[in-house]
Amino acid sequence: MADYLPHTDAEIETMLEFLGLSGLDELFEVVPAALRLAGGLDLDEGLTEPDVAAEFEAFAARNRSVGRDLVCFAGAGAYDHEVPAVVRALATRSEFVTAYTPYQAEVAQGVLQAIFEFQTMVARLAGLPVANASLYDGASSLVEAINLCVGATGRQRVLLSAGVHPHWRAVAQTLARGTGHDLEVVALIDGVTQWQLAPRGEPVGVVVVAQPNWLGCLEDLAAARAHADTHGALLVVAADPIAAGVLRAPGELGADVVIGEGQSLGTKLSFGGPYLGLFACSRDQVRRLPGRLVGETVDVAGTRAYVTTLRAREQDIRREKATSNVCTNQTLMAVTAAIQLSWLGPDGLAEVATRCAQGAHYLAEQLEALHSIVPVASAPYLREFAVQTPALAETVLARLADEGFLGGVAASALTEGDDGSLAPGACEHTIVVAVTERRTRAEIDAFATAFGKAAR
Amino acid sequence: MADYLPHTDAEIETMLEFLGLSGLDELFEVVPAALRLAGGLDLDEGLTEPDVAAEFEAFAARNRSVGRDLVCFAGAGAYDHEVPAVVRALATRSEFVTAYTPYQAEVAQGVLQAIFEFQTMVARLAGLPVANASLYDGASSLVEAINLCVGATGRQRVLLSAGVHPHWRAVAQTLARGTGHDLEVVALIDGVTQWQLAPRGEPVGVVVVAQPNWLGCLEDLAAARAHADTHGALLVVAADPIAAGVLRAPGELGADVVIGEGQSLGTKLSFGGPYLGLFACSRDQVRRLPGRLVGETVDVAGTRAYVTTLRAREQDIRREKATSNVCTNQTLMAVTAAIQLSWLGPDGLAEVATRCAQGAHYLAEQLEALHSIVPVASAPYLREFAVQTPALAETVLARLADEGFLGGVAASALTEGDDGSLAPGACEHTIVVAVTERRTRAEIDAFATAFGKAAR
Amino acid sequence: MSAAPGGRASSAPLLGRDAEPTVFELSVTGRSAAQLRTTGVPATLLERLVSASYLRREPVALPEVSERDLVGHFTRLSHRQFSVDLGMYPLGSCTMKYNPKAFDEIAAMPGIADVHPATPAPLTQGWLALLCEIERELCAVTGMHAATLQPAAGAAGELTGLLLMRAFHAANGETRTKVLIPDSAHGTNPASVTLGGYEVVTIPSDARGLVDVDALRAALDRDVAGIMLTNPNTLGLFEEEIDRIAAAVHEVGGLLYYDGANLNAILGVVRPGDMGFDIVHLNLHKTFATPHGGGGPGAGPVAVSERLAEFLPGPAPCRTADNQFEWRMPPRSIGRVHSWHGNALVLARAHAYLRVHGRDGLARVAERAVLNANWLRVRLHDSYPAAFDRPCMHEVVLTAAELKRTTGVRALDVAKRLLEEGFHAPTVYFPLVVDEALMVEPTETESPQTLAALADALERIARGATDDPDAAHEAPRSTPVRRLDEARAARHLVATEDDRDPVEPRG
Amino acid sequence: MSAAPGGRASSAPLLGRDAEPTVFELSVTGRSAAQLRTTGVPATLLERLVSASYLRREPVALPEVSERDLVGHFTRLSHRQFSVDLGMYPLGSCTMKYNPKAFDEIAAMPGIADVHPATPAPLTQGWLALLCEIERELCAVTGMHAATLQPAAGAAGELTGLLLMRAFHAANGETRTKVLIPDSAHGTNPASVTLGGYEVVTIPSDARGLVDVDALRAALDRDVAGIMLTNPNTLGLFEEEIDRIAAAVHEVGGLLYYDGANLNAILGVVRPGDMGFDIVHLNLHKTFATPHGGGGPGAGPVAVSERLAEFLPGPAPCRTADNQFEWRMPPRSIGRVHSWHGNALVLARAHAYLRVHGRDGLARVAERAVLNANWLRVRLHDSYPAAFDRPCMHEVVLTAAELKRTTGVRALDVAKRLLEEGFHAPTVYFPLVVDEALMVEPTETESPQTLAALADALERIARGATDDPDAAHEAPRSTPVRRLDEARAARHLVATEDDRDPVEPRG
Ligand SMILES: Cc1ncc(COP(=O)(O)O)c(C=O)c1O
Ligand SMILES: Cc1ncc(COP(=O)(O)O)c(C=O)c1O
Repeated sequence: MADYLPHTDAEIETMLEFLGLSGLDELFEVVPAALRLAGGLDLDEGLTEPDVAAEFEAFAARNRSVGRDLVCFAGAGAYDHEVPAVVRALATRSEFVTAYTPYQAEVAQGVLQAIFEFQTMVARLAGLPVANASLYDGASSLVEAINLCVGATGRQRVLLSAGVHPHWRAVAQTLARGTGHDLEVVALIDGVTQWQLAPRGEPVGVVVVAQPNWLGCLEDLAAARAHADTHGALLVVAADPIAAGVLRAPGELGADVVIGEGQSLGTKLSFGGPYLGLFACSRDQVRRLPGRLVGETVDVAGTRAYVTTLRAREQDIRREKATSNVCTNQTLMAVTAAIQLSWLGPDGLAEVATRCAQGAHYLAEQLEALHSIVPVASAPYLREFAVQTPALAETVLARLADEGFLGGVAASALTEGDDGSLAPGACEHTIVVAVTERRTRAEIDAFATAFGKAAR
Repeated sequence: MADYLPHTDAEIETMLEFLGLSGLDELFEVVPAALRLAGGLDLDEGLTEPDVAAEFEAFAARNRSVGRDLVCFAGAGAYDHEVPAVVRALATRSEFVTAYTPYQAEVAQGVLQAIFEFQTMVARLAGLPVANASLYDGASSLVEAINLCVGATGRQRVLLSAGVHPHWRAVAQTLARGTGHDLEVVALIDGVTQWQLAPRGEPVGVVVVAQPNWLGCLEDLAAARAHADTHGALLVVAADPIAAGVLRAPGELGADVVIGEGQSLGTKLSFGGPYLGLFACSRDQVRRLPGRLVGETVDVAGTRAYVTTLRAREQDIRREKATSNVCTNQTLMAVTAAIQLSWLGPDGLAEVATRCAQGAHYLAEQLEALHSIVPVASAPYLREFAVQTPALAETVLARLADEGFLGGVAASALTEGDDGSLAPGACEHTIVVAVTERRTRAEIDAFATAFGKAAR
Repeated sequence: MSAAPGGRASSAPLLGRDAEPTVFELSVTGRSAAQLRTTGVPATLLERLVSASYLRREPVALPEVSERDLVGHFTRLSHRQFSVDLGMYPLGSCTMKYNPKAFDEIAAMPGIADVHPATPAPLTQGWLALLCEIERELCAVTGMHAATLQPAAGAAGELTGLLLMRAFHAANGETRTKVLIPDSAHGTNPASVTLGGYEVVTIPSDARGLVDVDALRAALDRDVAGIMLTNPNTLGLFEEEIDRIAAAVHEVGGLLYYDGANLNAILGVVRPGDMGFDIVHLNLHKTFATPHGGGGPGAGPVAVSERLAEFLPGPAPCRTADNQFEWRMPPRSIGRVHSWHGNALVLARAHAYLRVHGRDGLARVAERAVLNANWLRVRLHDSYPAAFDRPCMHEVVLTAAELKRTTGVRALDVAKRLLEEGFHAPTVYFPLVVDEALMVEPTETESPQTLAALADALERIARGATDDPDAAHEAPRSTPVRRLDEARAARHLVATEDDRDPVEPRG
Repeated sequence: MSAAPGGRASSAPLLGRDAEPTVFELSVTGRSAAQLRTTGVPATLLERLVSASYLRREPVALPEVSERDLVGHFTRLSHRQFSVDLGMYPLGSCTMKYNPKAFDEIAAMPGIADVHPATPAPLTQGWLALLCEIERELCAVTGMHAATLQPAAGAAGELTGLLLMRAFHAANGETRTKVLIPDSAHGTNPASVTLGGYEVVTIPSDARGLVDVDALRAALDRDVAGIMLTNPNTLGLFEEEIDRIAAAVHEVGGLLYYDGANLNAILGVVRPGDMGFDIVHLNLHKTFATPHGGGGPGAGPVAVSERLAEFLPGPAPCRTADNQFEWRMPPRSIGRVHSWHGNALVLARAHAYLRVHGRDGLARVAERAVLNANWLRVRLHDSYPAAFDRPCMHEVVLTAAELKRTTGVRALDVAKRLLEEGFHAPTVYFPLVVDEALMVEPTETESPQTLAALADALERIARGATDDPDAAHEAPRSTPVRRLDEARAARHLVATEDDRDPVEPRG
């Protein structure tokens, strides 16, 4: 059977002859014999595509997936939003999928223009003038935002609201091992960041807050801005792009950098990746912007055209002095998001956010009526909220899964105990529940009933 | 929510103003008031796409599909062959899917060239020099073949082997109501057409035989040709395109017209449609060829190009004198077949046919060992064969379905009793079983066991 | 290594204007792409299973390509193909509207697409229920009583309808011989009439572009089996006297056949059944937005009034008393007209379309389609007058006769110039009764902005025809190939790779 | 009606050369495409759920388009984009091989793609098993002990590797400050070193294009945390003295980092682990044929030797004693480097690729890739000599220095001319150490015919450079846009629609 290698034996002969070689082995004569692999790789023999597909069916059968097996009430940074067939059909066009980074602009206007449109949409969502062509995921956007702000202020001290997604904080902490940035977490009380509790000390370069935060609570961005101002620090807002459809734009409220996770914009749950790091900033910071940036220009004939620009920031030119090491990013997800946002339009995006809020509040009311399930915070929320359950959160979720529900995300699965976001000891009993616009009233009703039973 | 209509209210106003109309109603003033629908159509209100998709999920849940629910041993003109992702990916490219008939050749070279390649492949499979751009299905190809031959010979009498698919014969019979052709069936004995038993009478214009026939048996094409010659008739062979990968080409054995059902070439089972009518003929008959034909030519600059040609045969030019009324055909399936056959290549096609034969014979052996299940014929076969079961065929198949097998097709589901293809009274106990290259040894073993139990 | 290179993309319009080699030219002996399941079935030699006398000695000369070259070739071919998804396709009579992507996924659901057509009815209740629903919907839209879903396209529907006509008359003990057709009719109508065993009688159009009712009356006698009409007719005009026509035909015992290719114009406004039609075919690939596939597949269901229902093809899906579904043969059925149950996946798409639109949505479709056509008619009045200057329905037939007279630029030239302007061409030289016809059907899914751009382009072409008629004669110049030598194609038939002239053409 | 027309396809290269309007220019107030589920959830006013002080007054200024225009726009954009599926992409260092379509379907299976990343491990045993398999396979291919699958791309892998290096030295109580990098290295390497908190020390290449081992030795001391190498290096040459290099670096307590972007050349022939490397990242979007998506997503897993395994990021998928799977944090983990578990669907595709090829298949991949590159090197010797005239591995760096000297035609011009010839351009001006570099990587999925056509085209360009150098300077002339004013893009930044100059450019 075939693989993907076109060469026939006869052709290989001819080519070897042309090279004056007597066998394929000789191509590797430069490799010291002692290093050459004797027995071949420790892998099985190859299979055919349909055999491999059958293996994947077997893997798939051992997962409980959303839609097929479970009704999804989980969020925590990954949401079950509507992705219409038209978005899939366009985003999977092979010209987008199998293209490389647009190095030859003359034959890459398709991707370049799509990115330009994506940048515009992200900038408008953020309320800031510039957005890049994407980063890996929300966490990497956070890391790059911190790096940008530290670079701009020359101060390595970072105040991170405990409302920022625990995984993102963890990634920032990991990468601070290299940069040496000093990350300090500011606690939440009743779901909202308490800037007055921020640790004192050295001057702070960066203040980071999430809107909404990982417990679903809406933060007071003005307060965050004010706190940043007391330090002369830059403000980074980790904003959810669906919520941004109805919330005041962080840029208008004073954010210098707005980041986010773009999975909600047309990308499947995908077991966590590939997702989409969003990144927007003020005009002042554009020369520190990480990643690729597409700009508009004209060609020699005066026709409008697009090209990657300000490349001097990038690693392939600036090398060790680059603002970031990111090269391959998540362009296909960015193109997808541009298509999804065009499909939604202004009213569609607002409608999605509104319906999420309606569903979440409708569920929350029912859960509150059960009394045993207590909200973690009283702050306003949109799509997501956290509750305390009598039983251990993990137990509750396991029981709900048996009833066909992915009932939320246990706080203990995201963060290890007392990280400042929850009351001490609350973590093991906290579930973060999300309701998207795809959840029907019947699903919510059934879930509330099941939750009531499972929570005991 | 949106539908697919772009007009905003404001735009409609502007357009009506431009037309000097005061309402959309006035567009229909030419329609006599008495005829105008008063209460609107007797349909429900519109739903959104995701709501409709949910309805389809419900329909789908009430079907037992091949792969998901049933292991397929059914054939009878519709086969569960491998269709690789690459064929689906190419054939569903929207340029092919959403194009019209290639009337403007300058912007339709994609479809035109794909059809040209399809024609070449069909002609080579048939062993004849010309093939058209497709007809609706196997049955329609049969009808058109008869019409062509009657036209060419001027004789309306048609001898149809009982081995031709019963549904195709039925369609030919229906359409003969209009043309007045006189169809006579020639019986099979032991699975093979008995030309010596053909009814005598008026000179015959057309002789039709299937290779293999619907019981899976291989026919003696030389005998069919000889019988046609005794009448000076033309010979039509309904050839299976997978079998054609290993069988001698009908054209080389004297067929004047070769037809077939092309579903096996990349099209899903699709509950019976859209499928693909194949049609090839000798050079002599090209001016009687039904349907579209693509030819090669050059443009004004001398560049090679393709165009529909010999259009004078077609209904849009010749109107009532056209050789056929077919306009819309099954181009997308023809393009699919061209891709699938290119994927297969000469050896791949032969390998598929060979593996089918290997699987079918492997199963047949096991069934024969059960003794209670008796082959209907002793003629050689490839992918498909017919057996007699003690229990009623329908009962056997219902039992097999409970075990997860689509166990074949009951002869009684295709033909009403004594149509000359089976021994009198055998029909209700006959099952036609097909084994494609996709069936594993484990599946066949399990099926044979289940069949043994179910057949009693 | 004399095969063509599979990785060279100079035929892709993105880069160049070369001809794309055929897949056979990309072929290299011994190369392959196919990968099959590992089954474990004993690999007995074929010659031991089937006598060698049946077997071919050489495999079929199919192309031998790598998967990579296969993908490159067909992807490049797709780039050489215009489609709705690329831009407007104002082809009159073809109703090339936008085909919603959602329905591609619906038609590919495993529980829908992977069902064997001979699966017993108890195991396919979903499909039977779906087909029954579609029949009901099509009857609601047409105002008819029952329908067959078997015909695979409009022409197949026509022929089915004519056989129903024949069966009906035969059941009444009559053999009628003639079917009337207006001169503007689509070519499939007369062709179908012939295959239905009838003689065609052509009825002229009158000065208004409508059926000449007097001529019709004159042609009517008891030999007339019926008349085939579309309404709006192929000139895009509503036959206002349809009730008089119906009465006259019915009076002589004839039946009225409705060619549903133009149904888009009247959805939810007026129903063929209410106009007096007895038999209606529908082109689901036009009105109900199932994509046309470069020439097919389509679906051409036929709906009939109560008195014809018993003759419909079968077996037909039916609901039983206990709300199950089964296949039944109508009592006096003409028989089967498709290998299986019709183009089922096309039917499924049409159902999805009908469900999304619903009662109000369908009426909106017709309104917008008619609005668009009339806007173009009025807007283009000075440069390309309508052949018949009266309100049109969903399409309008313009004429370039005057343009040709003054500049020598013909409808064909206009069509080719329009390609350069970024639009597909309208249907030209049809219907036959209009001189230098340009038949424009915008459909409801094109926006006012697109209509305006089309009108601008057409006007630019008209103006240019005076200044530089050669540009029009030479158009299109920006497409991958330019005007073709169609005569050569017919004269020197190269219909397969094996007919190819050994002399290599350029490119 | 001042919005751009969505149905005009003149920007599609099939027809014309216009600019495509942006989706914002297609926007018309009040138009929309979105359709959402009907849920029955009470439609409480948002202001009653959330205080108005949080809410925006105006919706976000997203485009308002019909589904039809949305499809037209992005379909046309796709026609303005080169891709592997259209033709050869001989971009050096990028390993643009054919991406098998089968894996698109595998990665879209509901049981694979529709799994929420926070689903508890007992409900995602399939995914955990799959990830463990992939880790095992990558270790087998690289000769390493354990791997993390979290890094989302090569650069993320590099940084992860450097943090591992740092953690390793820290665990030994050492703070080292420098990392060595050859001058030919990819730009991500030095950038990652900086972000890893190290100082970059550049090691020159010698006359053979290999690491100057003496210079290396001179740079080595106990401040050196390690060295980043690729082998074959970015010149496509195998570092023959890798064992000496490894010994020298290890001698001072440094670690060897392997940049796996060039792994394609040595699959199944030699493993980084056997060469002495301690840390290896792999670019699954290069070697393992996961498509590049116009710039991403990729995946950059990092495999390490046994002594580094305890530092790997986590949580990591692990097999338990009773053959179940769970997430575990490695004992001295540096922590998490991805929001979730890495680019899972990319990993899944790579696994499929590894399964199809298997042990022998992977070795064949390397052989064919190296064969193709050497064939081109020898074939092009006279027109574009290799920068270092010795057998290369999977790619070859040619130089147009002599061409430029004699004709004024530069590597950039050659690249642009090649677009006209139907090929993507090679990587140009990289690696930086080669003058007028043309870095050609054919990959194993291109056929000998395609190689020959590429060579013909390059030779044609070289010959043409003498006759008509202007043609080269003006190239490309057949693409939808021609050479761009890149300076203007940077000088006068228009990075969003809102930056747009009110003066309309042409087209
Ligand atoms: C008016 C009219 N009638 C009949 C037909 C025939 O339909 P089909 O092409 O589906 O056979 C067409 C379409 O081509 C048409 O436009
Ligand atoms: C040699 C080399 N190293 C590292 C990288 C960086 O990989 P990525 O783009 O996935 O971050 C690349 C690719 O761009 C490369 O070619």
